Amino acid sequence: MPEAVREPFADPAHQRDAVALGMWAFLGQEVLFFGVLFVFYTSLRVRHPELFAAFAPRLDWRLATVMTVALLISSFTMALAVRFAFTRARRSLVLALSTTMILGAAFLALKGWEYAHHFEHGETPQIDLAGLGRGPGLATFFGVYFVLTGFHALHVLGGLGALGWLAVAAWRTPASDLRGSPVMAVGLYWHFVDIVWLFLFPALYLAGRLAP
Amino acid sequence: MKSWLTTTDHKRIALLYLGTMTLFFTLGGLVATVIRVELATAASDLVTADTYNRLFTLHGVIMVFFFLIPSIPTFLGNYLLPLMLGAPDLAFPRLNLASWYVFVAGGLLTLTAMVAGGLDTGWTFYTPYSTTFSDSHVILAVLGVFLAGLSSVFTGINFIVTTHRLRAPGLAWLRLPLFVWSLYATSLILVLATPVLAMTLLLVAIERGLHVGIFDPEAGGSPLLFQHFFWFYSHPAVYIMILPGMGVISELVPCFSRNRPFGYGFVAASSLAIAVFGFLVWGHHMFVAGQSYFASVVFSFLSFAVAVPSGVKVFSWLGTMHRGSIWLTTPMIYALGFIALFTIGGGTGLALAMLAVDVHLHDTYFVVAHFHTIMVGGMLMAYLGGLHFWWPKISGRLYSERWGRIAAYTLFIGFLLTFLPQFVLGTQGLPRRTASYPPEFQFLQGLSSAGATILAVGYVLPGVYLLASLVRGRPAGDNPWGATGLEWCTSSPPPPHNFVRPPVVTDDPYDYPRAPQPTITGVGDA
Amino acid sequence: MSTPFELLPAAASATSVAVDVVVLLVFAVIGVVSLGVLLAMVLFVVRYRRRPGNLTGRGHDLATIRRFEFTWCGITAAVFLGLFVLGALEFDRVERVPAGAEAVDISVTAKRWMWSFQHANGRRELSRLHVPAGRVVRLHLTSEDVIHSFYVPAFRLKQDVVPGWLRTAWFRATAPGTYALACAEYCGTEHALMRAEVVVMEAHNYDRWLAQGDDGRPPLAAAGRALFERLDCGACHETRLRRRAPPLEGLYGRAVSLRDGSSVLADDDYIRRSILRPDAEVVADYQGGVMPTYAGLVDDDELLLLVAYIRSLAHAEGVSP
Amino acid sequence: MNHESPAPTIAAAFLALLALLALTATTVALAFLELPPAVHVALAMSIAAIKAGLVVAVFMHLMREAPATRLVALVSVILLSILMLLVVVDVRHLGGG
Ligand code: HEA
Ligand code: HEA
Ligand code: HEC
Ligand code: CUA
Ligand SMILES: [Cu+2]
Repeated sequence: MPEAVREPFADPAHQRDAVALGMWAFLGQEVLFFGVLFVFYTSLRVRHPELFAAFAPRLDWRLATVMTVALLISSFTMALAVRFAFTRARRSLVLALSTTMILGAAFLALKGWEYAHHFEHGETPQIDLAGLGRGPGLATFFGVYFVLTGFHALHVLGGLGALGWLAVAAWRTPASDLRGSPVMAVGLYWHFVDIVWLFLFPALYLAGRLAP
Repeated sequence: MKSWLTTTDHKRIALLYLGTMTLFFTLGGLVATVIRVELATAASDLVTADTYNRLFTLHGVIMVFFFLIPSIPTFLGNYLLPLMLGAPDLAFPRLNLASWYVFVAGGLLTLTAMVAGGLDTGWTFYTPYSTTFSDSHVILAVLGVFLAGLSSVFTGINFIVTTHRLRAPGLAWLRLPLFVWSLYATSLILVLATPVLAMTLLLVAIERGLHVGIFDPEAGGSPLLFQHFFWFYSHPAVYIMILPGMGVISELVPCFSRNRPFGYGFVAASSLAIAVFGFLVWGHHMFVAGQSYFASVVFSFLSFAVAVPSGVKVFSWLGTMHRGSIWLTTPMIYALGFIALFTIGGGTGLALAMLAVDVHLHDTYFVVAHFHTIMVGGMLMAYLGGLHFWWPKISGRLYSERWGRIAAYTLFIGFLLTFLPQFVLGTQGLPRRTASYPPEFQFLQGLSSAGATILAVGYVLPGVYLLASLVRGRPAGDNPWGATGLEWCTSSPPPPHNFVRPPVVTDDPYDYPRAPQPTITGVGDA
Repeated sequence: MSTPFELLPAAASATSVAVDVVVLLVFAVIGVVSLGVLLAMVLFVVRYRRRPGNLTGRGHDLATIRRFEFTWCGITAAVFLGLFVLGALEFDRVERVPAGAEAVDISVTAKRWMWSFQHANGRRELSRLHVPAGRVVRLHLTSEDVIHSFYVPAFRLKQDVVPGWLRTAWFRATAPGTYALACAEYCGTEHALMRAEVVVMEAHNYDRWLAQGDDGRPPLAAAGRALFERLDCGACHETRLRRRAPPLEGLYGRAVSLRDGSSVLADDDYIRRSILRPDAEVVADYQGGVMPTYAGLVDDDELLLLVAYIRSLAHAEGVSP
Repeated sequence: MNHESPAPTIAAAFLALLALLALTATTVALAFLELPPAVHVALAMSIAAIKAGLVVAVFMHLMREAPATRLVALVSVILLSILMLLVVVDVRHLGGG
């Protein structure tokens, strides 16, 4: 991020604008990437509502609410980070980025804890390959659960990596050389990942109460 | 060597792609040759049925994901887009290089799968065969294709941003070359359809590797859901394959008719319309798969809707030739071949889009013939046409026009002989993907194999005389064809940052009546 | 070796001639359009060839272009609409399974890489299917492993067989003879060899064949009934206990209203689903969670029997609602 | 040089955060009410959509971006809706998808 404007662009505003467009195009493809998972979820929910009624109550909505709050706050601090990057407030930028990272890491830690808990209770997505006429059941529900939250968690992990890289770079860069575009790009990504969770939360954790 | 592997110059990256894809095409073509030899006789005598299944899968996967989808965009598009826009490079040059590396990595993974024992699912990866029953290397191959998709997404984003943000002063949207319009439409599909395939393939890998029941009917999943996802990508993907080709033809026909495009606005808009409507027709691959009756009717209807803009293109090309000054050079012969074969291929697509007809023809050789007519007869002709058209710009040399024509006619004849019989085979009811077949189909299959031999010769020829031109060809000059467009205003080959002085555009595109006359002599019929 | 010039295989079902007309029509349209395009190109290349005196094109004015483009769009759209309607109408005839009781019901099981058939009276056969000419044959198709596709070119009939689903298809053969049945969906190593024969016989011959091949196996519906009794489905579905469970008489082929307000057609697949996942679609006025799932207790073949039995109740008499 | 920040002011961001937290509380609370399932799903998904809209508009400053950028975002959402719609219709009709 400390480099000057990259070659094909004339000035930073031009570049920022291009980065924003590029990043939104990337997020557009992420929408469809996660979209597949949501269509998969919906299709299963329509055909087998009973699975959601039966197994969603096994998910801990309290924990998930805490995680939601953590992500929301991290989005807030991320927005601040972008602001600080553009106003070249270096210390605040590093602080905001670190807070975002801590919240994101907390989310992942809780998620890991939750996963461990499910595995302990045999709530795993693996289907029994040998069994004949297994039929949909616990494994089906936890299949959706793990696949959806797993892809989300991987994205959070990727976001954390990018944030770490930004924070280190900001730390090393003199304030006058700070550039907003990279922070903005990572910020957009982070907010997007947050949005995915905003849908996953009711879809999975509250579904047990929502289902008939 | 190192300067090539770390280059961020779009022109060099384009050539890296050209080299890589030529290798893939040769591999895919050699496999096709083995397929055709096997099919020359009714029994499966050359290779076993298992090997045959691996061969057509390899052929389909390589040709689609590692050749035809990236072909024109990553080679001609990469090379020409900044030139046509008057820009020094793509918006994100390093991303461009990264996408080549990702592409190569994907190719290597897929090839590893092939070497390790192959893949036998067909290029469609239908579940539950791919997830549960196949004992071939599905996961490796799927990850390879996933990477190829990622590379497509990067390229698409790069093109979109470049087209929006890096046009030369004065280059308004309605002054863009039609090739740029088609690349833009292609990029939209690349960015918005590819992720669906990417996720779907990852789900297949997860289901197979971790035994999570996603598409498995036994566990409440649905194989049809997989098909919905697959075709949601793969139908738009066929427009990824054809749109850039149409863009090339829209450059060639005006140039060699010395006419303005007939209905510039219609052609540009039809590219976008194809891209948008192309997203709405995927279910026409599932008419007999058990999708709902209602869905089938809707998808059939929309498939016809998407054909209207394709018709506009064909009509406009003809209109451009009308009252023109037609100069029958090698690129133009390819363009004419494209128009003829695209019409046949597209028309047979319409036959397949008719519900009752598809019930009979689905998954027969008719389908094989339909898509080869568009993809080989259409798109490959466009690719070769574009290659010949811009070769003087890229290499700075002229190739042998005489050999160019011989190759073009050879290809055309070889093509017809290979794939016309397959239409008949399909109509007679021969299912595809079979190593052996009842003897009554022997004659036509033999004809098809004979044609494939001619086709193969036709493909080897350009490789020879184009390479020879690098050594012995005459210098081409900046604008040998007397074409319009910013790429012809700079030297051949262009300097590192494309233009010595950034160009400013003041005119509408394709002002052929006033374009410079060609500098090539002794070519064509002038 | 049959001649290569026979474009379509001999038409042998009630729908195939009409399909052929549509096929030939669209081929003709494609032919005419393609030839037209080809001719236009040849004509232009000759007429407007580049030569001294014709070194630049003469173009068209915008108004002409616009008029022609719109006209062209209109014409193609009209032709396309016509083709679509033709295809869809005929599809309706091909797809919609006639519900009449006099149909011959045959259960078809696809597995890698063979077809097995079960007739109403329990007679089974492998890789060869006997059917009567002139009667509606209703097929009930399941797969034990991957997706296969039931394809009889002479009947212009194709239906994918998807594991986990029970599909239906129908035909009415017109002429006695032997016709090829192929698997059209790629299904692995011996996909190419997954072929069978459909032997169409005169109806009375078929009846005789069916009776004579009766190897003492109970008819499908009877076997289904026995299974029904063994599983004690009647504990709830017996007519007089109707308050616990919906009656199964007259169910097949009827629209069923569900608890959530929607309605579904009680076809093969619905009955299959009702047995395997009773709580996924709960019948209006009844409770979910009452009927146990039979997934894992009955296999694909047994499901076909139960479905056959419930199908046999489609026109059962004497049941007041 | 142009240093203008596209990001929201601290005050705006904070307000958005409060609204998001309030909506989260609402959606959790609603989940405990006795309502027909369809209403539940509709409520929960609408609230999620409103929250997403807030994030997009405030944190991601989409409204301040160029028209092309907004269009790209819109198109992706429309496409996803189409995929969702047609697949669900298919599932409802035949248990197909
Ligand atoms: C580049 C690739 C490409 C392109 C452009 C197309 C274009 C079209 N395709 Fe094709 N198709 C494939 C590649 C392609 N297809 C592949 C690979 C498969 C098989 C996949 C597999 O199963 O492995 C396939 C399969 C396929 C099927 C499924 C067949 C089956 O499995 O049963 C269908 C059915 O509707 C179909 C329809 C169409 C239609 C309507 C078009 C239209 O877009 C065509 C429109 C163009 C024209 C119509 C010509 C120009 C128009 C005019 C000149 C106007 C006047 C014309 C008339 C009045 C006829 N295609
Ligand atoms: C872009 C796509 C593309 C291209 C270009 C081709 C090109 C060709 N294809 Fe392919 N094909 C597919 C895409 C493509 N195909 C797909 C998607 C399938 C479906 C797979 C599936 O069912 O899963 C398929 C399936 C398919 C089948 C059906 C298999 C079956 O269903 O059983 C057949 C059979 O004839 C075939 C033949 C050919 C032939 C003869 C060519 C020829 O045009 C190839 C000609 C090229 C060469 C011969 C190579 C040229 C040689 C050189 C450059 C130098 C080499 C040197 C020497 C020979 C000395 N293809
Ligand atoms: C314990 C009671 C019980 C048993 C045993 C039982 N069912 Fe049911 N069945 C029900 C109830 C209650 C319903 C209605 C609610 C529902 O749809 O789930 C029902 C619904 C059905 C339906 C759908 C009927 C309709 O009108 O749409 C079918 C088909 C069916 N059962 C078949 C069977 C078969 C076959 C068996 C035995 C293998 C069986 N049932 C055993 C209680 C039972
Ligand atoms: Cu069974 Cu192909
Ligand atoms: Cu398609």
